[in-house]
Amino acid sequence: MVLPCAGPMTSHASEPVAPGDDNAHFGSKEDNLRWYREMLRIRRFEESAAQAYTRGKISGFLHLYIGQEAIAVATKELLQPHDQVVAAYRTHGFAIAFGSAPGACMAELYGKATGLVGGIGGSMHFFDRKHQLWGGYAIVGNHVPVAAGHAFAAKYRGESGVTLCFLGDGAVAIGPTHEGWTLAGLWKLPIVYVVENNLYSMGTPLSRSIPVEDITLKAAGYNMARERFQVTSVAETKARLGEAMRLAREESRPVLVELITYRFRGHSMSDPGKYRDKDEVEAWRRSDPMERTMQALRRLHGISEEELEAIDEEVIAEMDEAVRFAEESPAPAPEARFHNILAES
Amino acid sequence: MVLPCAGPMTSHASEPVAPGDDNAHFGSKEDNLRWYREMLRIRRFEESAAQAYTRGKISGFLHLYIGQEAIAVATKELLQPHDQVVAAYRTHGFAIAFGSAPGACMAELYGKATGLVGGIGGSMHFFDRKHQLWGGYAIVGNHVPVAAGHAFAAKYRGESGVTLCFLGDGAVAIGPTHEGWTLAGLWKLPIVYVVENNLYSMGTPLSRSIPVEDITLKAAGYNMARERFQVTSVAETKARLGEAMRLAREESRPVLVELITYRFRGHSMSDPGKYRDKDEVEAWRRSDPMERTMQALRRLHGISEEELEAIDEEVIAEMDEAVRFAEESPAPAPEARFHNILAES
Amino acid sequence: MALIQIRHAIRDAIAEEMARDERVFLMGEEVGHYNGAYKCSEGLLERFGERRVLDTPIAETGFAGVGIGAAMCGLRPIVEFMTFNFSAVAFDQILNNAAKIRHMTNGQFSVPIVFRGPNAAAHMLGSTHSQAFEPFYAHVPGLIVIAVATAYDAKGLLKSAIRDENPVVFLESELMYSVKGEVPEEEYLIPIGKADIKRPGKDVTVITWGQGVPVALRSAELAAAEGIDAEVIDLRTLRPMDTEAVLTSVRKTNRAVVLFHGWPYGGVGCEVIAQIQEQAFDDLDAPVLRVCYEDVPMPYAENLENLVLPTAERGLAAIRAVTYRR
Amino acid sequence: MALIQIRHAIRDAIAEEMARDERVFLMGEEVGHYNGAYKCSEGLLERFGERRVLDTPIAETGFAGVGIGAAMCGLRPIVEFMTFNFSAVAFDQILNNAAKIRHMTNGQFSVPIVFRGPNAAAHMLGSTHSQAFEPFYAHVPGLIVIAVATAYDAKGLLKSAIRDENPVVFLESELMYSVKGEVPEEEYLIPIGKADIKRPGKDVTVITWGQGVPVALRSAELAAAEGIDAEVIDLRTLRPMDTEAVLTSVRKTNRAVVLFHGWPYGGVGCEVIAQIQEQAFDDLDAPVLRVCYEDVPMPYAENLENLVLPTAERGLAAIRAVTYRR
Ligand SMILES: Cc1ncc(C[n+]2csc(CCOP(=O)(O)OP(=O)(O)O)c2C)c(N)n1
Ligand SMILES: Cc1ncc(C[n+]2csc(CCOP(=O)(O)OP(=O)(O)O)c2C)c(N)n1
Ligand SMILES: [Mg+2]
Ligand SMILES: [Mg+2]
Repeated sequence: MVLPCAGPMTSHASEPVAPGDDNAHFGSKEDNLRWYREMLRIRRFEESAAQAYTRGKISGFLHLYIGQEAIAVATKELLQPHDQVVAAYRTHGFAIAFGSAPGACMAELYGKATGLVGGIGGSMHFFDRKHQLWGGYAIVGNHVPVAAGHAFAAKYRGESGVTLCFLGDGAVAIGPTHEGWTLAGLWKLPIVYVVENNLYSMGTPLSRSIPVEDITLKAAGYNMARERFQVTSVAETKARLGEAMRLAREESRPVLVELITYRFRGHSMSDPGKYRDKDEVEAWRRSDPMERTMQALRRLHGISEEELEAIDEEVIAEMDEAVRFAEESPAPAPEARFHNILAES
Repeated sequence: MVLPCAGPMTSHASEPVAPGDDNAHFGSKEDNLRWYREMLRIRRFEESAAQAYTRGKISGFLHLYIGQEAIAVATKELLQPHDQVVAAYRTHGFAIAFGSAPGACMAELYGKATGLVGGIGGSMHFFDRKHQLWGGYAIVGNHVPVAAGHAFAAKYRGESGVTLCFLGDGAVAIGPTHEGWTLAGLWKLPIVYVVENNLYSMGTPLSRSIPVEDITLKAAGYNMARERFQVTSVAETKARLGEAMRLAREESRPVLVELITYRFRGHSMSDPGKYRDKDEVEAWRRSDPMERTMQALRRLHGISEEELEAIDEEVIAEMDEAVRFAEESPAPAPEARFHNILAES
Repeated sequence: MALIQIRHAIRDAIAEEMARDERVFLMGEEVGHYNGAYKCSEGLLERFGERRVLDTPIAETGFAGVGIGAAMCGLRPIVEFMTFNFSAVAFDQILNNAAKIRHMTNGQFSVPIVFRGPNAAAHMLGSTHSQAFEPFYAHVPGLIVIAVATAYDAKGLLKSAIRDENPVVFLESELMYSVKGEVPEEEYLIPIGKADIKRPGKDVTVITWGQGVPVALRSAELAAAEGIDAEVIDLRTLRPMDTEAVLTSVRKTNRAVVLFHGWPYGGVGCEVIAQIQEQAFDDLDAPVLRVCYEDVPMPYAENLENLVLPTAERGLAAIRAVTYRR
Repeated sequence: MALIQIRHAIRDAIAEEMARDERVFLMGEEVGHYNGAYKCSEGLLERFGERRVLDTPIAETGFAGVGIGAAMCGLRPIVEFMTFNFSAVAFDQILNNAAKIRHMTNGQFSVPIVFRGPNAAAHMLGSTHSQAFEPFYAHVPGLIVIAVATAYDAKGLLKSAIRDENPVVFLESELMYSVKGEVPEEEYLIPIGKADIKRPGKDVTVITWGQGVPVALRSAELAAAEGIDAEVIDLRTLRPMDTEAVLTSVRKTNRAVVLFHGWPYGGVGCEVIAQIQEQAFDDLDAPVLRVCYEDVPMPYAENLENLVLPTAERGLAAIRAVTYRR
């Protein structure tokens, strides 16, 4: 007898959760203030980058993180010293949240010598080793086994570090992802694979990229633990992602986490985003974690408009300064193109 | 909350089923006689090939199908005219069962002009289009998306054909398999993926190649229907595989079937098989479908030793003739090496 | 003649062949609803429907393999790689299946498929997104490799590629999709395997293809200003190579430069050089020089990228060197 | 000096480096319990245990990627491809990760990894299992590519490769694993990037590597019998190439043949030719000829395979041609 598959495909149209006033989703006043500021820093950084792109100061592909900020902010607070984060090409938010200087990030986008990787990588290849951002990979899925390799090294050495590997919903279909997950499961590596499911890979909705709506249905096939929820607040994301990291760290086993989220801008700056209608984007805006945190600050913690304004002004000033730094930084020296191709032995 | 994965890994040590005298597993006398003869044809072909290899007549890699014959025999009886079978490099059994001339098969192993593919492919690249054996692929897993392409073509044209794609347990870990399954699930292709789980990929037991023991736990992640059982008879294999094919054909959807089976010889002729102990092999010999069919013929249908002997003699004569044909066939003409590289337009 | 962009020449070639032959279909990432990442398939989904214009997931090995399997059944898939950089994850399908199935099956199957998409550097895409893939594919017997540089060639050669019984790797150029060129209103085909003299000349032969073509032509203009008359040969088909066209020119000019987008080591450029020195040894008055990428992964920064890329000035310097001017 | 097989030279190199450096580990299909498909890791699992000798599933992209990720953390993985044919499914990992991570991260990370295994044709394995991969890897900046032909070179170069900070593609030969050669008892290293004169001579230079080496040496013997004194240069490191060694020899002999296992179009052979004609143009008395595979996928049948492969006789014919004998 042929069994029907365990999780039959249901409708693909993910609807945003309308989280209402569930206060449990929020933190203390200090938490919310900090989270709000951090999310805002990312958003303002991205907006500055977008403007610079429009002014022709930045070139190549520029993928913005607007809408997904809560994930990077929650992650930052969960990182322990030996942990590392590996991600794809939508990584500015991680860098900003983890403590990379916004000036160095902006300078990278400008292709300047002072950039995060000396202007060699650009937006798609952010690496900031000391701030625990270990890439920055632009070929979809090819970082998934590499991240398993970091977890492998930790286990090999008996260290306690956990690797967090972020990938897009679009990266689930590709073979290297499958092989990385297979080895992580087989060798019980201390790694958390986080699928940032923002419902689209470029213009392709999930329903046209994989045969199931719930990506964590795949976890069983890799002997991974699993977790899945919509990102509506830093608090909840931190709690649930933290639990996944604890499992990976303490039991040395891989965990698959699917975070349902939304990007408010196009795939990259060159994408007008015609494949989504306004109503859809508007619906998701109502559950924008940053916006909701701001509402919470207002309603739960009595933060005034003026205080919020002041935060924004500080953040804008920081990002203006980052832009100034990038603008004024020198281009890489001509010889730089011959550096770091091979190590000199 | 992090959920434990649906199918936790259990012990990996697959034990052969001891099928007892379950007569339901067998067919009519005619069926069993036919099946027995067909399995024996495959086995004797393989034994002849092994001898020729030992005598230095065959070179390269030679992977024998001894122990798994019931699968090819059941498959043959399920094929409809527009169906096709795609497999890896352990394919002699399919060719013999499907009706390829044993002489042409043997000549291929000898690298002769009269071979199945003119002596160009050898053991690992058997193709016999008109007998529905569409390869013959020697890079593990790279036929899995190709087979999906055959199913795609049938659907594109509105034809009723089903593709059967066989792969080894060792091919489950590799990326192309995942991508082929993803597209088959996404596009609801009429295809049955059959994993011939003979417990080992070369010397590697399943427990060291994927993180789960039940391969069909993966089906949910691809929205495939699933089926899993140990091959102990042609009758049961035919019934259950037939049901999977029906589902693929009538509902145009992919099905994942795991067949637990065993190869009695080494991975290839150069493998002494030191990684398995005698007891294990002996235990599996007791549930050898060919042996069991012979017992059934004796016990259920009263076939005498002499009749069995006579069948064997006929089969051996057929295979001796195949060897003679191969020996006496000419090598390919020197110009053959320039043929079929590009089509002449 | 209509003046159209290369992207539209490509789209028109696909549309005409799809209209002509029910077996032709297009698949790839974003080719349908998005109309193509670089709009080379604009309007095709609307015109031909989801059955024949398929958006794929990001699974290059998967859809390349599906294309190959479908081609074996007699369909004629056009598989778009969003850029050829992403064909690296499908390398085995092209190397071991597309290129070998006819051979391996002793002619029982053919694989009439076209793999197409933009190749080589665009502008500031960094090292993973700026690679020229012809060295990897032109090396392999069983494949046809084409690189186009004009709207006319793109349309005529793509139509031939779609009709060809063999697997074709068809290299386009992101930098050049917007470049316009004249294309006849009536149908035409360009035969595979024929180079084209893009500029006749007598003093030196510049062999080029793909994104190299406009650079080589500018080099030739610069050289003309110095009184050097360069002949620019666009190979168009890289495998099989039109060696005769190259040799004929070199036997006339006695000097050659190979100018292309790609790394220097090995590859198509070196094949051209090996052929020339082997078959026109006594005709050569100077070594054949290469003008191409510097031997480094492509940096992102604009100033560095510009230094790495082949330029008209570097082309001119090589032309001067082989003609012993300065 | 001990006379040992190349497979044991490889095993000893691995064992010595593993004993010396806790960061070194070996992974690949069947390298552990099975002792290696070609027994290049015999006894290593027993000696070093499962932590440092890892059997992998058939997932070349997966374990190449794990190796790269581990190398970035400071470990020193040795990744065995059962044969290099199977590296095609991991091509992107080598091209876009191993080769580029140092560059892409502006030196924040290095990738000290060795990818090793047998390369090129063995005996009657058919088209998918008989390919030479150096053209694909030697083309790529960021990689080091080595091919060895003797036990001495295998041991000394593999040890250097394991200690090197860079990603190394290390090509061995199934046909030659059993070939014995002398290897010193005491430890030694051979520097990467240095060619080796395997036979000195004055009339013609034969440049070769890997499986080509014994063929070239036999060609040289045949030539010697005709009074032609051939110098055989084994490149050993293909990238970076020891161009100086080649040029020095060619400047002396004025004639060259490139003999190797692999397809003709592009690749390492053409790079050698391009370098020679560019840098020793005036020293050349004849075109440089290639002796290699015919430009076809490898057929299985023995007689056909023998026709496709480069032989000592074909080497001799080329030597005669460039020395204008007959
Ligand atoms: C192997 C490969 N194929 C195609 C691309 C082109 N590409 C870049 S991003 C992208 C979409 C990825 O979507 P997803 O993984 O969901 O990430 P998101 O952009 O939503 O963050 C595509 C198709 C690529 N970089 N690599
Ligand atoms: C990509 C790739 N890697 C490695 C190999 C070498 N190889 C050939 S068969 C095999 C084992 C496959 O085992 P399985 O899939 O279980 O099939 P079985 O031999 O048991 O029928 C291996 C490792 C290959 N052919 N292709
Ligand atoms: Mg996405
Ligand atoms: Mg198996």
